[in-house]
Amino acid sequence: MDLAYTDDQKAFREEVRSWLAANVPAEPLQSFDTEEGFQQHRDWEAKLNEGRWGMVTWPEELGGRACDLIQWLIFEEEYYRACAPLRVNQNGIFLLGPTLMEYGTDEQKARILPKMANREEVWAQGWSEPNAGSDMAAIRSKAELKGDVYVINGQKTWSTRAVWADWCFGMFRTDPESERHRGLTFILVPLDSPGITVRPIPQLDGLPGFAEIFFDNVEVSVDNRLGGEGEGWAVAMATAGFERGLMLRSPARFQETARRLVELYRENQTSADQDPAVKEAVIRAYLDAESYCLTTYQTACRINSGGKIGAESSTNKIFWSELDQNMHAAAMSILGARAELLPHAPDAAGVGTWLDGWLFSQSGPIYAGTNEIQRNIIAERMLGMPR
Amino acid sequence: MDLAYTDDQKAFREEVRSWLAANVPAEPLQSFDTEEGFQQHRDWEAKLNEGRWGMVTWPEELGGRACDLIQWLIFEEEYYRACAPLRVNQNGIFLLGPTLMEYGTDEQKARILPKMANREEVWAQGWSEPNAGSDMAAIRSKAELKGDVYVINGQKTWSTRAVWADWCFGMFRTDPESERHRGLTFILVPLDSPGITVRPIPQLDGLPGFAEIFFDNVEVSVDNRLGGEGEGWAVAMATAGFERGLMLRSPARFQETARRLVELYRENQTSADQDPAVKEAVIRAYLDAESYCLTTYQTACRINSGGKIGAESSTNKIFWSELDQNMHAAAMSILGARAELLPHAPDAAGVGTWLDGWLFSQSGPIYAGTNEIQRNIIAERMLGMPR
Amino acid sequence: MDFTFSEDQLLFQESVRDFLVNEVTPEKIRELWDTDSGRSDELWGQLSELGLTGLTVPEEHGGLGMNELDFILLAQECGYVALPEPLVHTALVAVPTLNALGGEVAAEWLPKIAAGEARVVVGLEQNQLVEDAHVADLILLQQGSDLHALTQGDVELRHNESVDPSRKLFAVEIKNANVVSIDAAIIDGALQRGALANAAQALGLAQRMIDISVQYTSERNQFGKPIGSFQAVKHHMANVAVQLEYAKAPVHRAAYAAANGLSTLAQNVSHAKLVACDAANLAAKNCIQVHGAMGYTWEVDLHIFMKKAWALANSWGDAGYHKARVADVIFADDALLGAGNTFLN
Amino acid sequence: MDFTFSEDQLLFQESVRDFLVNEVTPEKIRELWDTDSGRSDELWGQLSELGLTGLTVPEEHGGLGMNELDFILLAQECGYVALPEPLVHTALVAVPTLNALGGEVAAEWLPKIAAGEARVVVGLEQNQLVEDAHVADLILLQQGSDLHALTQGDVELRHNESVDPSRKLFAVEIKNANVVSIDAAIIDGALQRGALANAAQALGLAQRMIDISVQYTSERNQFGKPIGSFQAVKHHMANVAVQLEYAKAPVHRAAYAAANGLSTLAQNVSHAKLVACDAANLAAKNCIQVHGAMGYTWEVDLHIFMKKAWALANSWGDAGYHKARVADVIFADDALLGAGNTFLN
Repeated sequence: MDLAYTDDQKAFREEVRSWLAANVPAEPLQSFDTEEGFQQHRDWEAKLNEGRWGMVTWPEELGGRACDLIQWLIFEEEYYRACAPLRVNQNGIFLLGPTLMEYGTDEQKARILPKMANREEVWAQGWSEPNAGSDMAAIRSKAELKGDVYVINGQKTWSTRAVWADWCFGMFRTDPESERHRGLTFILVPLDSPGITVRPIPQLDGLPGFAEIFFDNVEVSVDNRLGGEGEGWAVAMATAGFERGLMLRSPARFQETARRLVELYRENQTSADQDPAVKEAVIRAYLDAESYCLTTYQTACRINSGGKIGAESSTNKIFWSELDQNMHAAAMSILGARAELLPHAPDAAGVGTWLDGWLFSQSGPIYAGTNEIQRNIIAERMLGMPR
Repeated sequence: MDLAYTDDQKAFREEVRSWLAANVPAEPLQSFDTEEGFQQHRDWEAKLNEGRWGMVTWPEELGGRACDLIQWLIFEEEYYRACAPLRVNQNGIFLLGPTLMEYGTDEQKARILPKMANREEVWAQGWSEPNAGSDMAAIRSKAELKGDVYVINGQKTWSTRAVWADWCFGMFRTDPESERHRGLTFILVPLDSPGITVRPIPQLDGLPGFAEIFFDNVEVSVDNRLGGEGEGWAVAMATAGFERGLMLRSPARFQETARRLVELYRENQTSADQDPAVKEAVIRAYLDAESYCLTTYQTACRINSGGKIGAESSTNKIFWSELDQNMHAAAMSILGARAELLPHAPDAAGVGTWLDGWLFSQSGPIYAGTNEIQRNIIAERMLGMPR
Repeated sequence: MDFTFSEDQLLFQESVRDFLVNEVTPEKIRELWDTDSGRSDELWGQLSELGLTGLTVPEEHGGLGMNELDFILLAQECGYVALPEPLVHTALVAVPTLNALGGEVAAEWLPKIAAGEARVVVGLEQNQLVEDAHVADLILLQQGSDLHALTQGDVELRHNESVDPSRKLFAVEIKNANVVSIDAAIIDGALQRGALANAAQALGLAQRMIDISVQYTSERNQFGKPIGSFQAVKHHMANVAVQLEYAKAPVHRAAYAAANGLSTLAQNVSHAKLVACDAANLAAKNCIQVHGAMGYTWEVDLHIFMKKAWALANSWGDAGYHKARVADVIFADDALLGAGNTFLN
Repeated sequence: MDFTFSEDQLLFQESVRDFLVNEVTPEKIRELWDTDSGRSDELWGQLSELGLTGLTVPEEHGGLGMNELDFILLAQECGYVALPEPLVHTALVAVPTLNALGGEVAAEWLPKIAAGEARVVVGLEQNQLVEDAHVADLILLQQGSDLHALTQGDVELRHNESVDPSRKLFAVEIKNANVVSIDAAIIDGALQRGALANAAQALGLAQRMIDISVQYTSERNQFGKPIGSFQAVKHHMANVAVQLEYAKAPVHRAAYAAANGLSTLAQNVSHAKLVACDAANLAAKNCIQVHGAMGYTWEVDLHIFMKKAWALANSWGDAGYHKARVADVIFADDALLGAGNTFLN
């Protein structure tokens, strides 16, 4: 065990830090759930890509830097410290990208990855359906192979970024006789295909963060099938695997929230200390964010040295989502009567982005498998309790 | 609504207070889970009975005072303020007694109640069996009617007070063909009957607070059947009803614990305030104990004026048991390194009875129907959620 | 000792509930979001016809002369539908304050309130942004130790948008001062009633979120059965039910203390607001969870009530303010704690 | 950056676990409850033969010259079986303290420890009651700013019974003083290692309580199926598993900080002890709950581990002490918080 960074790692951190210092927009971008903000974030992805900072874990020939998980964690630490923009194409870069490298044909990689990297094509995910949420194996949307095209009918929902994205990926039932996990195929669909209707779904803040996608005899070339027909479930599981999860939920995000929470507490200490639960929550926030970081580093090191990650990865989702909710709840308590104000309200001094964060934190325990589902998985697969 | 006590109620309080002041033993009695302590508590019951304070809610002809629930709450408030001894015969007085008055024959009332009142006969309950805990309808102990006696075979467990008690009551399966709630009969059994073996079960503190009772062809006169044959479940439900529960868990107990917790906090404030969670817990303890008292009074008034109490009574068990556990956990935190010491330890200054209370509080969420069972009941019967 | 409500009080609650549930639907609330004021004179008129605006106004001023206790169950119902009108604000906060002020200002405004011709709101330092100031005919505003009585002509309003589209908050700048009192007790009395109003509405909001969620989880199927049949979902809801069950009596006791001017009013109200708003916050947390992604959407009604619950918990004194009030009482040397001290003997 | 343990460290952990699970069974622990000392020289001898007593003793004193990090996984295993011997106390607290003291006292006692001939314990003001003082050949005792090195002849012991029958606590009165240091850093270093020792054992205790409960709930049937198949029971256990999973790395980091003398040792240890003991306390709470009435009995083994978990949480600095240490760090003006500051760069 050696908990010091190597010289290379330190140098890498310096390189990331200086590039970000020089390139991160001074003004925060608008929300990428607005049309203009989406374009701003698309442009930022292009800039990242020019500096080869877009997908640092990708191989060099694809514009990446072949970073290992530790470098990735360092990159993220600097990225969040620099308050750099959110990643509008994360569904593509972090979820689909690595899956393509694993399951895609050379033709698919050559056709899809470069445009994903240079932000020409932004990706949405199409996992859920109205009756297949926590129970993803209940997918009903059909894809029928006719000659060299799949004809898709059905509906997806909770499709993040779909309102302005160019493509979506998801699972479709190609064997009408099949049930549950079998007979599903992983297909990539251009969102400008005839027969597609995208209905934005406004979320708690009123912005269309996700959408429903309706498929009415949508024809998609068989070239857009990822993996074999009927092998969709395996591909999807890889896409949702731990390393991918780590990409999306790096500890830096929560450590920066904890840091801002400590600042907020100190700025308002007199009033905040009237409620002893607040100081308790602030101390917990710091400890838990640290625990999350330490545990992630330990897991990343185990994976780097060839280790495998098991069902304990389900603890990850529960831990960060509850931490995020608790930190924002504490901030709301500190802000008191100001907590409900929108950031642009004239008397909203000092409220920062806490309200947006609080609203967003409500989704953490829900999406990507509710925490109830995660607890079932932990009990049954990690602890071996009876089903 | 009138939240002032009537003159009668005030006078009643005064009467209780002065009698207790004159009669409560100066030295706390030993635990009634010891043989000597059991006898001490038995004697105390006799003294209470002499003053007609043993069963104030019983009718006057039975040595009670026909108190309503408000008077009962007042009596309990004074009883706990005076640190009077625990009620060793509570299974008899509060659970079986009222049930006898409702379902017993005149012969049974005349035979059983006076001896219960004058402490000659202390009662144990025999609800659970090794495989009928949360699932009480799974009772298997049999009682076979032969002539005018029931021949009982089987086993009961978690039988509180059974080690030194004189009688026990419980449900037995009189119809061997029957299943679940049907075919059960409520029978009273003298614990000195031939064929009975009582095995003490030491609890967390090492004392035999409950016991297993083994029945080997135990013959019990049919006179000891309470209610009709096969009607045991209805009788048992009445015995476990809300008013009974209220008898056992009057708010005064928890308000006095909250008061002592506030004192303990103030005595140790400097060290206690190092942990902000402690002050938060102490404030909560006071508020929740008050809420419990207020809600109980409101329910009692509704019942007094003819109202019925529904499934919301299941919220009662959860609320007091978690409150009790939280209050004692807070006390353990305040005591810090002293918390683990037994009261008689030479350097245990100031630990009082908190450790015993902490151990006992562990049983609250478990006995009389685990809190998980209570939550199911609340969801299904009170909220009407699907089974 | 009688902790029950009268037949009349319960019957009136029922009739008001029926009216509100039928008239103030989520659809109606969403319609009002798209209007300039977000308020409806028509609705205010209906509330007045029901006698609600004049309920707490003394009879000599044309009201029904009832008190905070008579109104408390109605305030719960207003919370149940998230009523987007300053009815609770006017009847439970402004009217008692005007009563306490007495004199001209009371004589002028109480009859108008009773007649349904005036909405009156109160703004205190604990509540610097005044809800519904834009539709208020009279604003009672604290500034330091002064309490001003101001009409629209006397003030300049600055709108502050809330996460709850139904809440209309305004910073109020005084152009023409009009001090009507420097009595701290009157200001404190107004704060107590504002906190009491939030507590009562929080009870209604919590109940509404439970009802919405029980219905949703009974209809929504996953893994071949209603999600409401899963024990984890049941226990989320049961935990809310327990909190709510034990928050009611404290609110009713606080209303009784206000109606009878008990010396324990401040601590009773702080107790009530803390536990009622905790129940509503827990309801919000657990109810969005059992809704899954649907709960995170704008189109599902849950957020109408969830956002109001969040806002009420932090207005008219936040948790810290009320905990400090409780702490001052229970940690005092002469504190009356323990069994037998819950009610004044 | 390498946060993994070496093959050797993991292999040694395995062999020690095998030995402890086979030798230090609940039955063995219950037997020792009935003995005068509650300790076993035979067991101590076996631990010594395994090289455990000498593990952290420098080679020049006949030990293996390993450090706190090498021992931390073994301390977890000692917690897993609730080892009723001062092995962790001696190897993880006393030995580093003797190393820091150096000189005669170290030269005299370290070889004895390595040879399995001496149990050495430490008593500080945070821990005035000294565990296992009755079987200790040497007691390092803080009094004010003095650190004494005392043998049984120098002291009078007053036994204090703990709720955990395996814990033997003693108040120590000094008859013959023998100050060996007045260096506050040495005393503080001992406290850090005592807290670290508790944190590591708490991890083992939590895991043991989980294992016991998973087995019990898989075998115990109610309503016609194993109670472990009920979602409420599963989620109780899953919540413990989550807490435990995220408490491990902080403990390992704290051990690394101790082994490498990092300036962040104090805050790292306080962090580790807080989260590890929280995990063990939650395990105790949820595991007794899923055991139902069985968990409340003396005959079921759960309480052996539950009571130890309670005790460890409050010794070597309770939660308040360690939270205050953390607060001092994170609320300081020059605090290094946020991303990228977890490891010293």
